[in-house]
Amino acid sequence: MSSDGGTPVLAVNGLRRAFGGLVAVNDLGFEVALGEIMGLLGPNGSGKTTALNLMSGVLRPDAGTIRLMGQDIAGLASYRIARLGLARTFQLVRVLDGMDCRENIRAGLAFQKPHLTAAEAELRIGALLARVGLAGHDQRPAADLTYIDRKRLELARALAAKPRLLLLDEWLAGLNPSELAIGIDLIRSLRADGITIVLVEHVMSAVRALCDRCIVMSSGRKIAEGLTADVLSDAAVVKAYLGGVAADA
Amino acid sequence: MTNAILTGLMLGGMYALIAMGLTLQYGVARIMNLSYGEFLIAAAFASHWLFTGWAVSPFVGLVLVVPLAFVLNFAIYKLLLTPLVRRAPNRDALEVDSILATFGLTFVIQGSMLALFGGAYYSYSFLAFPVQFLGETVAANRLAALGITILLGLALYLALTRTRAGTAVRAVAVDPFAAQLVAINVPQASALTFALGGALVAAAGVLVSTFLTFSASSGVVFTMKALIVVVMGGVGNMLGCLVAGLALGLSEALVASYVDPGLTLAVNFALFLAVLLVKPAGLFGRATR
Amino acid sequence: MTTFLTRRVALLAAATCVATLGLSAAAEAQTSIKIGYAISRTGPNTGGAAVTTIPNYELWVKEVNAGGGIKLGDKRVPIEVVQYDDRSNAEEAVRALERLINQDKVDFILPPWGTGLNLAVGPTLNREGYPHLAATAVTDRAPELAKRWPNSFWLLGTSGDAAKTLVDLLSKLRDEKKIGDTVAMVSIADGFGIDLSTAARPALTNAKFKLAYDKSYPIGTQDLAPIVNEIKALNPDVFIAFSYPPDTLALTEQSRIAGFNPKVFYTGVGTAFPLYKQKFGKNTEGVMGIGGWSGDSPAIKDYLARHKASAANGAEPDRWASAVTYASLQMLQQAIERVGKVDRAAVIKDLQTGTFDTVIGKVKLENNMPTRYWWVGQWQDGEFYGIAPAKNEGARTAIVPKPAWVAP
Amino acid sequence: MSARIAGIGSLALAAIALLAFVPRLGNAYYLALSISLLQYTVLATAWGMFSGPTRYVSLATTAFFGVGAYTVAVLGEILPWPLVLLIAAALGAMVAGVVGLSTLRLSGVYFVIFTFGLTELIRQLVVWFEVNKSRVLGRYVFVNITQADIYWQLLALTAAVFLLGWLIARSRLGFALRVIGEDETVAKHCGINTTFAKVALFTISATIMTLVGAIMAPRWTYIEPSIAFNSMISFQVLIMALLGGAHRLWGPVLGAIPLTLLFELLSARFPNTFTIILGCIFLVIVYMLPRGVAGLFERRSAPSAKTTQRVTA
Repeated sequence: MSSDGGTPVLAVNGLRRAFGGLVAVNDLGFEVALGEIMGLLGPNGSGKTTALNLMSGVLRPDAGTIRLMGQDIAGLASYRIARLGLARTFQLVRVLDGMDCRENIRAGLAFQKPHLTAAEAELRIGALLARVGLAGHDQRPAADLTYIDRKRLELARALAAKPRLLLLDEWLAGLNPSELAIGIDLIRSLRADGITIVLVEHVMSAVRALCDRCIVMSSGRKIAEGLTADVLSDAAVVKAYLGGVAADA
Repeated sequence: MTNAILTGLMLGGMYALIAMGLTLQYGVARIMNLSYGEFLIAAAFASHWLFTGWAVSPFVGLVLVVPLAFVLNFAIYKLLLTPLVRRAPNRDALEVDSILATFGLTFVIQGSMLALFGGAYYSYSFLAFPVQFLGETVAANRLAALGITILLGLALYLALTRTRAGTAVRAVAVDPFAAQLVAINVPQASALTFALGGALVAAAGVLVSTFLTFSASSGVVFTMKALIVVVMGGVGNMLGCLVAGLALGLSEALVASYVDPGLTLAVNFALFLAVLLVKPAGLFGRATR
Repeated sequence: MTTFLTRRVALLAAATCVATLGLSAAAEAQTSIKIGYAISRTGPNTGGAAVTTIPNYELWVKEVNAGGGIKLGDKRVPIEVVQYDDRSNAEEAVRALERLINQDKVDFILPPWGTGLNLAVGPTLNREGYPHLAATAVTDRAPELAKRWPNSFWLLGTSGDAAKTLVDLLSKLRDEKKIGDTVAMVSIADGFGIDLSTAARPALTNAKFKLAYDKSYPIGTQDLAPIVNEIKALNPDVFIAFSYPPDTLALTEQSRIAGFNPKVFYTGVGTAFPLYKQKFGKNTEGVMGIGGWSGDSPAIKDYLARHKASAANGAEPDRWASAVTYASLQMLQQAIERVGKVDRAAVIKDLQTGTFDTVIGKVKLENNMPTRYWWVGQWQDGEFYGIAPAKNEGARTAIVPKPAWVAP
Repeated sequence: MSARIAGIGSLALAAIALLAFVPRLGNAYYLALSISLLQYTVLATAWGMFSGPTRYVSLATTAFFGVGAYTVAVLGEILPWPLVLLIAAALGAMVAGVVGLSTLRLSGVYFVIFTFGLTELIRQLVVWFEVNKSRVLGRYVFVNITQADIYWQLLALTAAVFLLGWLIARSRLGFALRVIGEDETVAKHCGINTTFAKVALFTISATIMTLVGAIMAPRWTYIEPSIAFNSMISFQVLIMALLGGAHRLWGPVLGAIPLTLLFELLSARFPNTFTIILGCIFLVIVYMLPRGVAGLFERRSAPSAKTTQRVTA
């Protein structure tokens, strides 16, 4: 539970979604407070991505509520949720390959209300490029970027919307150690801007470094919740991972 | 009532027969073959030529035409379509390229048939006598075609579900990339499936020629009918093909008998559209793509 | 840049196109008569054009040129042909004609196949003053169109006339107690079928026939069994189908299989096709259909032989519009020869007023339309004879009731 | 930037002004050919406006073209011409709106065949209505519109289409469509109401097609469903647009014009073997121009091979 009172940025309650006979998310509930970075952990297939998809409107929940700043967004169309201040990145990085870097970021802000003037927008795009470390890449086609730069661009696009809540789906996966350090710093700096983050991640060092609290899912259910250090040493959690990713912890 | 249903079943069986080859070609080999109907008509001409010129029964013709079509389609896939498959980065691109290429092929085949046979209508009589079936009088050739359709469908179903090659084909249909990972030779499987589809449409052409009047330019009718059945049933799904074909045939016969023959095709299309609105991936299609 | 580029490409391409055309369209003295036509070699009209129109155009050109050509004054000049494919498309047909007229500068134009296309090219031929001998169009507006476009000649008549003649024949048969008064009628949902059924419906009712069945079916219907079965259950005396070739064959086949054998069995376009005889053989006996010709006339017998000798695969002509088409070409030739030069206005005038000697007998047009048509024919002994109107020369007596179907 | 726009604008105006004189050449064939070129230019461009960015391959061109032509067939002799055009456009937009809302959730070939089925359904319903209710099939249109009038209307429509396309491309809607074409999921998460954007563009594109049908109809005197709803139009337009390159506003035109001329040239030189030669040329083009004709004109700085091919799709 968030300790500082006030409306949580995200409050999920009784969330459920089944595909045929398989219940991918089962009675999931948690809250994320303003400015918090919350880890969403669990082995592959435990329902993390489904949960993200439910929150961001890709899927409709069978039951349950999802409140963003107090407003129920369960079952709303993705674009409405996005306009209410939820942005996300994708497990397999998705940038707009046929466009250059500026255009990619413009896509993130052009459809948010209130609309910016062209000059304001260009200013903000420039700032975002610098922020994620892509300064000077303005006209570069997204398809030509390296893997880490694609990740940076995707993040910049998500940030362009000035989100209140940011869902990062394994954003740090596949980075080499030095890139990882840069990535962790970047995410940490977001918190300073007052962005609340839900982080789905397998890289345990990053989870330790970034997350205030974590919840752990297994077979669609929440099996643990609490402060990061406590959760990661929880016996049930270790068992769920079966020495898999936990070994790298 | 029995009569309308029986007529509908025979018609639906014919639709399913026409569509079976395409569901393989499109569902597995990922080739959106616009020249499909032309292959059907070519087989019909072959059968007509064998029957009227050499008194070869279409059943024997089947044995001659079908393997020939298999080889021909295999060659077409290898020579014409493989370059497209190679250069296409994704399924959408291949779809567009195959539409364009097979559209060109349509002209070539149709033009050749026009040059060989002219534009006139063709028709011949084979097994054109009444038989009693379930207490109703039906045409022997249509009944025979239905029987062969069922046999072909059954054989295909067993081949797809009970053999190694069939399993490989189904794996390619679901996910060519993953199939590659489990050591399936995807290009080979695709080529063979495309050829198999071509063989099936040739069989359909031979059978259909025994009771329908056709001409060198009637191919497009069959292409579109086949596409509708395939899409309605769910791409790449044999059972879907059968169910969709029967549904269309039955609705057509029932509407003709009990409502108004003028509305048969309208009802057909309405049924098709309705199915897609409720199930955007067809009756048996996978929900997401 | 965009628009500019586009135009440049267009102009370039257009220039190339024009250059190519220009070569073939060199002006010349009257050493030949240039005749152009656009015909459906692809698309849905192909079947009709390939049976009825193309072989006759080719036969005629071949025969005329073999005889030295068309006589202009005291010399004969050969026919030179320019032909296009209209792809069964009205827009293509119109454009092809405009091209024949303006680029190829043809002297005369032969019309396309079918009612729709003939109507589509009507205004163009009228504007440019070319004679328009429509031999494959059946429309109720024919008299009106002939007035609107005095250069147009509607040789196949009106659907109203066709329906009326058929009903008159039926009334006569009923008076002779050869048939009862229940009629079942189906029609294809296309211009031809609807025009005819719309005309036949009141005619039948006025003649006190009972219409037991009256429905239409769409083009492309694959199985007509439900219709035949339903009609068979009603047991009518007369079966009328205003159908197109594929359905004509399918309806006949289905009726034979269902054992539906009314006293009068009448089907539409395609009954008079050689394919019909080829497919049904002895079973054609007694089948009535639209069209017909004087099968006993020597001119027709001779025409049939020549057609068979000339056409690809020895194909026979159909027994309706084929002969009319050929006759229209003979009329054109005779009109040109009487005028003696390529004077289209004079040729039109001659067509309006002259008398012509053709394979279908002497033809004299009134208000740009013939006075005699064959509307009902019947297969008798392997030939499709005209039986109505009975006043036509060479009309045979109808065989009623139709003999039973035999096993093939 | 604005100087360039002004330059292009004045060039375009000059071109249109020049083209407006084609009927004055006094050659009915050139006029007819120009009409044909304009017809396919507008249809293919309108097709590309929707299908280019969204990558939905539509076979419904004929449906809208036919609705336009049939509106003229029914109302052409009764109402004044501008009103007829207005009604046609409104009908087209209405049909497109309904169809768009109900079908755009279909993807890939399902959408392709759906649009084909829709065309046939509309045609069958028109036939059924005419047969059973009005009891005429095939209507005569005797309206006082000359070939030159048709040409000028089409020319005006062409200009309007390119202007509209240019404006849309510069608008937020145009940008939204590009994003949708790149990745629809991303588009949604960027706050784009993808359904609205697609339906809006589908409707605009369909309205233009309907107008083409309406403008062309007086050319034929006689209209029946098989003429108005000729499914070859759908195929031809699709092929032209894809061949030209549907990903650019000016791409389809590069397919429409050469193909129209090619058809014309071949049907004249080789009336009997026309189809075979056409097919062969077609195959050659497909293999030689994987990115459409527009690909030949595009800037050399085109990104890596991977992207370039995606754009073609």
